[in-house]
Amino acid sequence: MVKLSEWRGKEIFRRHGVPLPRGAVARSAEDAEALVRDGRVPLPCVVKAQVLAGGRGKGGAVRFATSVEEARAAAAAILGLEFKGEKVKEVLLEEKLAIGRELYLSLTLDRSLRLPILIASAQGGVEIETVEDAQIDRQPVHPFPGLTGYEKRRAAKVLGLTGGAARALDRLLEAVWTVFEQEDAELVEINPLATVGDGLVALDAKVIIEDDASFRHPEYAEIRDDRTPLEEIAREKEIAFVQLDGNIGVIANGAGLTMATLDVLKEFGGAPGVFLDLGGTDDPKKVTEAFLLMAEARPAAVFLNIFGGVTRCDTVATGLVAAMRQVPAERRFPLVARIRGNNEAEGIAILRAAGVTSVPSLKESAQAVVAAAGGRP
Amino acid sequence: MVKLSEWRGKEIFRRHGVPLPRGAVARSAEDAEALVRDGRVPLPCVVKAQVLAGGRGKGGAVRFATSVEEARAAAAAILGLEFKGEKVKEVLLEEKLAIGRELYLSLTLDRSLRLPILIASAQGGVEIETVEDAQIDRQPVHPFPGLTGYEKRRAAKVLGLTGGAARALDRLLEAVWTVFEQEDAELVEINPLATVGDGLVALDAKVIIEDDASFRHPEYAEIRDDRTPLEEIAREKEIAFVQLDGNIGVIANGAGLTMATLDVLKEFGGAPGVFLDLGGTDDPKKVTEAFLLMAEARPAAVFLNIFGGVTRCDTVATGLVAAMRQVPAERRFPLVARIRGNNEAEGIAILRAAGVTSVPSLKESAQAVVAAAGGRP
Amino acid sequence: MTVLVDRDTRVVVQGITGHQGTVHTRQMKLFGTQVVAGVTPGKSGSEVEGVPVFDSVRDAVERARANAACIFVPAPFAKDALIEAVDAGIRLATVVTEHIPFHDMLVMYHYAKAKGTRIIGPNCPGIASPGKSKVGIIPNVVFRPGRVGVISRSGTLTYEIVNGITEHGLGESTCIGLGGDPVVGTSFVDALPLFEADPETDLLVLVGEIGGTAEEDGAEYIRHHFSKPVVAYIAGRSAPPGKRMGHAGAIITRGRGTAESKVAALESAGAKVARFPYEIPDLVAGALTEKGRR
Amino acid sequence: MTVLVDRDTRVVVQGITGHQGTVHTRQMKLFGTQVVAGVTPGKSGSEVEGVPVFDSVRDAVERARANAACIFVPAPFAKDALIEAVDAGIRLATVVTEHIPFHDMLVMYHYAKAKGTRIIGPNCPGIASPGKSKVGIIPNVVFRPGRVGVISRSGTLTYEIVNGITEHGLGESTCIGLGGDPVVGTSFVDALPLFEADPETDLLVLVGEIGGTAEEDGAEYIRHHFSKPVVAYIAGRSAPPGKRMGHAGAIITRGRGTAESKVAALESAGAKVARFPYEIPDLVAGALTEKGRR
Repeated sequence: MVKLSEWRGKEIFRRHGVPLPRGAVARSAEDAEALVRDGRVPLPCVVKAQVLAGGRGKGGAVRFATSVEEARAAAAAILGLEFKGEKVKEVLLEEKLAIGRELYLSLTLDRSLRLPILIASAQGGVEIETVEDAQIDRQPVHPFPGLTGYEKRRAAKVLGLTGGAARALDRLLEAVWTVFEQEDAELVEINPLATVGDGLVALDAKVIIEDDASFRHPEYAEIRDDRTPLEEIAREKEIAFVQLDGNIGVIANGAGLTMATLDVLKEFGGAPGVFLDLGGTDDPKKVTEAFLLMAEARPAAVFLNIFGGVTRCDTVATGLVAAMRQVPAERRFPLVARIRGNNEAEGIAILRAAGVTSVPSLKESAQAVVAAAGGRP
Repeated sequence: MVKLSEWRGKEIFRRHGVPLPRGAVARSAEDAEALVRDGRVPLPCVVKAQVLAGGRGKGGAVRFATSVEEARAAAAAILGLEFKGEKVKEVLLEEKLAIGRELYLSLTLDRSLRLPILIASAQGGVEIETVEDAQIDRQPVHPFPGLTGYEKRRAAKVLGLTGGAARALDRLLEAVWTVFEQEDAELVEINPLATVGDGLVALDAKVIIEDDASFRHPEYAEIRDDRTPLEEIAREKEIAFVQLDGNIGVIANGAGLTMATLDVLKEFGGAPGVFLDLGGTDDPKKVTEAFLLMAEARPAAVFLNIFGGVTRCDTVATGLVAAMRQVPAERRFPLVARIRGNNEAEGIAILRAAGVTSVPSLKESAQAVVAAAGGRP
Repeated sequence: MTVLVDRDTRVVVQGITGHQGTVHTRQMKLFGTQVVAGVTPGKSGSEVEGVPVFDSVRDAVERARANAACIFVPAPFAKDALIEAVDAGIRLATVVTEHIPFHDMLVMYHYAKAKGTRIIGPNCPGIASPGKSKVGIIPNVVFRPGRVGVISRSGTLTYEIVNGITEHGLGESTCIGLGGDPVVGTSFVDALPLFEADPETDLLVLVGEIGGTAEEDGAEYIRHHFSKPVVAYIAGRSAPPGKRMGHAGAIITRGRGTAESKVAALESAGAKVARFPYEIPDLVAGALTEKGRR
Repeated sequence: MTVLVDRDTRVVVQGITGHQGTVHTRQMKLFGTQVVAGVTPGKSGSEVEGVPVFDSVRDAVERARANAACIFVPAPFAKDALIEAVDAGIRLATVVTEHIPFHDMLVMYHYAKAKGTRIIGPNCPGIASPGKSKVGIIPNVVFRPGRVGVISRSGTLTYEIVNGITEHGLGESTCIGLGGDPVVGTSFVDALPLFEADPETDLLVLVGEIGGTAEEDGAEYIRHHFSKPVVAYIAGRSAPPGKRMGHAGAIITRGRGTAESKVAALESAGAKVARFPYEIPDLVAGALTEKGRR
């Protein structure tokens, strides 16, 4: 999941013909001043923090400017902010348009229908979660014919657009559909979509690109997500790694087993601090890397819960033992292991030779690791 | 059906990335000379008549040149030709490549399967009709997923391409598929498709665009087809009009009824000279125009055979009577009318008032018109 | 229901406010068809020939319980109209519109097929079952209820032939004009099983024309799966090779697709093939007498 | 056949010469599966684990009479591989490959559906019916033939749970690992009728996880159409809202899609819901005893 910042989303919009306010990005107050001074951003303008979290307006991360000086000051103020834990490094400056109504439009996936779904509401400019359901229209779109005329007409009706504005919506919807399909988006959201005279303008852009399609989109590889530094390293090593608030590290394989492990730990008073999903590897080196990464996170105790399938128990045991030799003494932590499934006997033997006992019961092993981490925190 | 000349087909190929020899079009020997002299067409080169008929090589409409002078002479010679009834107005000059094998590739519609079909043969460079069936591979392509990898691999195998040439084929097939879909083609044919080193080059291009898609392709509106002048006028007036070899003019409505009428005329010794399909009009003016166009073709007699459906009998009768008044005396011809179906009684009454009797039997009316045209010609 | 339509068929006319849509709404109603709704975007609330107009097919289905569509919208919008009908749950759609690009029709056909909607057409007269219902544009006057089924790729030639059968004192069970475009929703092969299963059809008249191989495919089906007598006619025996005879369905292609190959295929499948349209009624009457059905 | 596979299932392994393909060909054969062909373009003529390799699925179908596919090819080529299988006439395809873009899977799903091919997966363990056949990667060791059906969105958690059932002295009729991706070929709602109709299944274990609404949809089906006892488990009750738990199927969305909403839906549909995986065997045994089936 690659969440694009507003300006990156708008770059994509521009390429596909979604109408936008004139604007540009600045990374310093000087840049911002220059953009307004040389007319690339007309006045009056709006200056917006480029952060992924919502609620920028209320949070002081959006300001208005009617002069070069005000634009510079607004940029300077916003570039100093830390907004919901995220340091603001970029601002987007855009002309302030005389807008009419604020609408909502998005395309995303409906998993149950297995179809893209076009969501429209005349109640734009607020978080869509706060709009009552009857005010939100949902239309599935089949990828074979793509977006059709009747779907566009229905959207226009829902949004209260006629004449030139309805024709503008037609073109905009085609462009948004193209963005969704060609950019492998999970979400394309325009909120607000504003009426400006007889036309439409996307005032905001929220685009989320699917990770799994990255082989088609090398251009998104460099865009950072909202990951912690350790999560970023894990991503590079292709290890699923998530940091939580507790002190127990969990290494498991498969999302379902990982979640079940967390559920059991919590039941016995444990607080998971990191979880690390080995997935379906059968390379001992990857297990070693994962284990060393876990050591970096300084857990109070680690629970290794593996059910061998594609990942064989002996592979995990081998990788684990290799990693244990590399962890410096000051970073050592208590380890509770439970390995079951394919090549279980071989794995248990390898662990035993390294002094680790595998506890076959999930319940007992979970209780053991909670105790090792110091009980209920 | 818009049949594109080779160079127009290649323009489309170029736009979509199908690899081509370097070349350019000339409309005079001087142009041809200039193209070679300034290097836009490298030597040695081939000079090809831009006509729609096949068999140019054997017919002297393709020549080779190794110098500027030869190129000029070849162009001059070809531009003077009348090839299979078509005056040569343009020649295509192209670099002569060191080609390896000559292959065949095309995309067209399989009506029974209701799917596009990819046709490939390693026996290229000859008319595909002369290649034995076992040497021709046919693969249906579904428009939803489009051309897939396994289909491309099969085509490569059939064409005997591996390595870099197979990869070149992958790209070429993608491009050809895009031409077929985006240009609303009925046929995209490359014969020969030549291997040149490790790559592929389309030495010829045959592209036929579907008429019915012209609303999406205004760019093809100006390209003339292989129509006679009267057929061209008919096309502008949206009347289906075909010139044959006989002397009886046939006006009917609907392709099936028109063909059945010709079959019956022929049975009784008549020779249809023009047929004109009114289609589903119910505008008397269009009937008048059609009738006047028929008069231009100077038929010995005219058979009007209408079965009223969308086209009502009274509409036809009204239009016909109006036209008869406009035809000058020296162009008058015997007319046999048969009008049946919707508003038959009204139509017959209108004709009778103008002195024309409708003969209800198809057999008898056909016999009457053959007699009026002077019997078996 | 015998073949596709019956008295419970509830038609929505897409493009009802256009000239053709209005004329044929009236004709369908005169035939006895239940035309329950029309659709023209932006015209909801109005009426055409006493039929309420809606903005969308979904509305027509939800509010007027339409279950069949008759599409008259212009070619550039026909694909959208058909997909709208399919998505609204319509399972029988007659597409009268002509000049639809075949690339559009490929999408229409395969989408409709996946969703279980049958298309008749495009560029077709549609379907009529005298005494029951008509979805399309075949002139009402040519019909009389009876036991002869008719399937045809032609338009007016179909009217001519049905009229001949009726004038001969016979009548029709159901007549389907399939349309002559390169890609049709329902071909001979698709229509034949419907008539085989129809207890109201004693004999089938098959009207083909040169171009394509739909008649040869149909003959193959008849040979193996069709038990009722078949009388056939192929238009275009005298057409010169390579000349277009009015639409793309009438290009003569080499080998199969000629009048000769079609006639031969049908005859070898046991059909009686008329040489001219006016021979059909006698052949039909003869075959029925032979079967003891007249 | 009981549920989708049986002793007549003849598997073609697409991507057989890759590491995973080779390993699991061997495992499937050890399970008793008839693995009759492998496909790797350009490798025809070779053998893997005694299985002949072909260049195309069409060859595998024509020459080795394969009727089911197990797909291991890398994600960028998985769409092509599935469409190849569908076009070759394969009607059951397990897609093991992970990280297939959901836009590709949308095409795969709707194309396969239109052609009548059932997809299991992607990113899934596949299907196993002990004593009959396995198409996929579930470890052989966890199974014993029996009368408990299992459907699950998870991978290893499924193995864990099946293993628990087996260690408890019970056995499995058929187990399907559906995969946890945003778009799956077979969901709970699609799989439930198969087990309802299966005479060899007495009870069903349903293993879900947070994210999506597949469990809620399944519960709705169970309430109205499923007559056998159901034991369920939902993983992820302790997951913090908004954090990704390893794959896109595990994003917590507001309202429906939470562990609470899934548990509530299943309980109100009559399922017994385990709080932890190790509670499942006792619940299964209890429900079977109650039904007089053990």
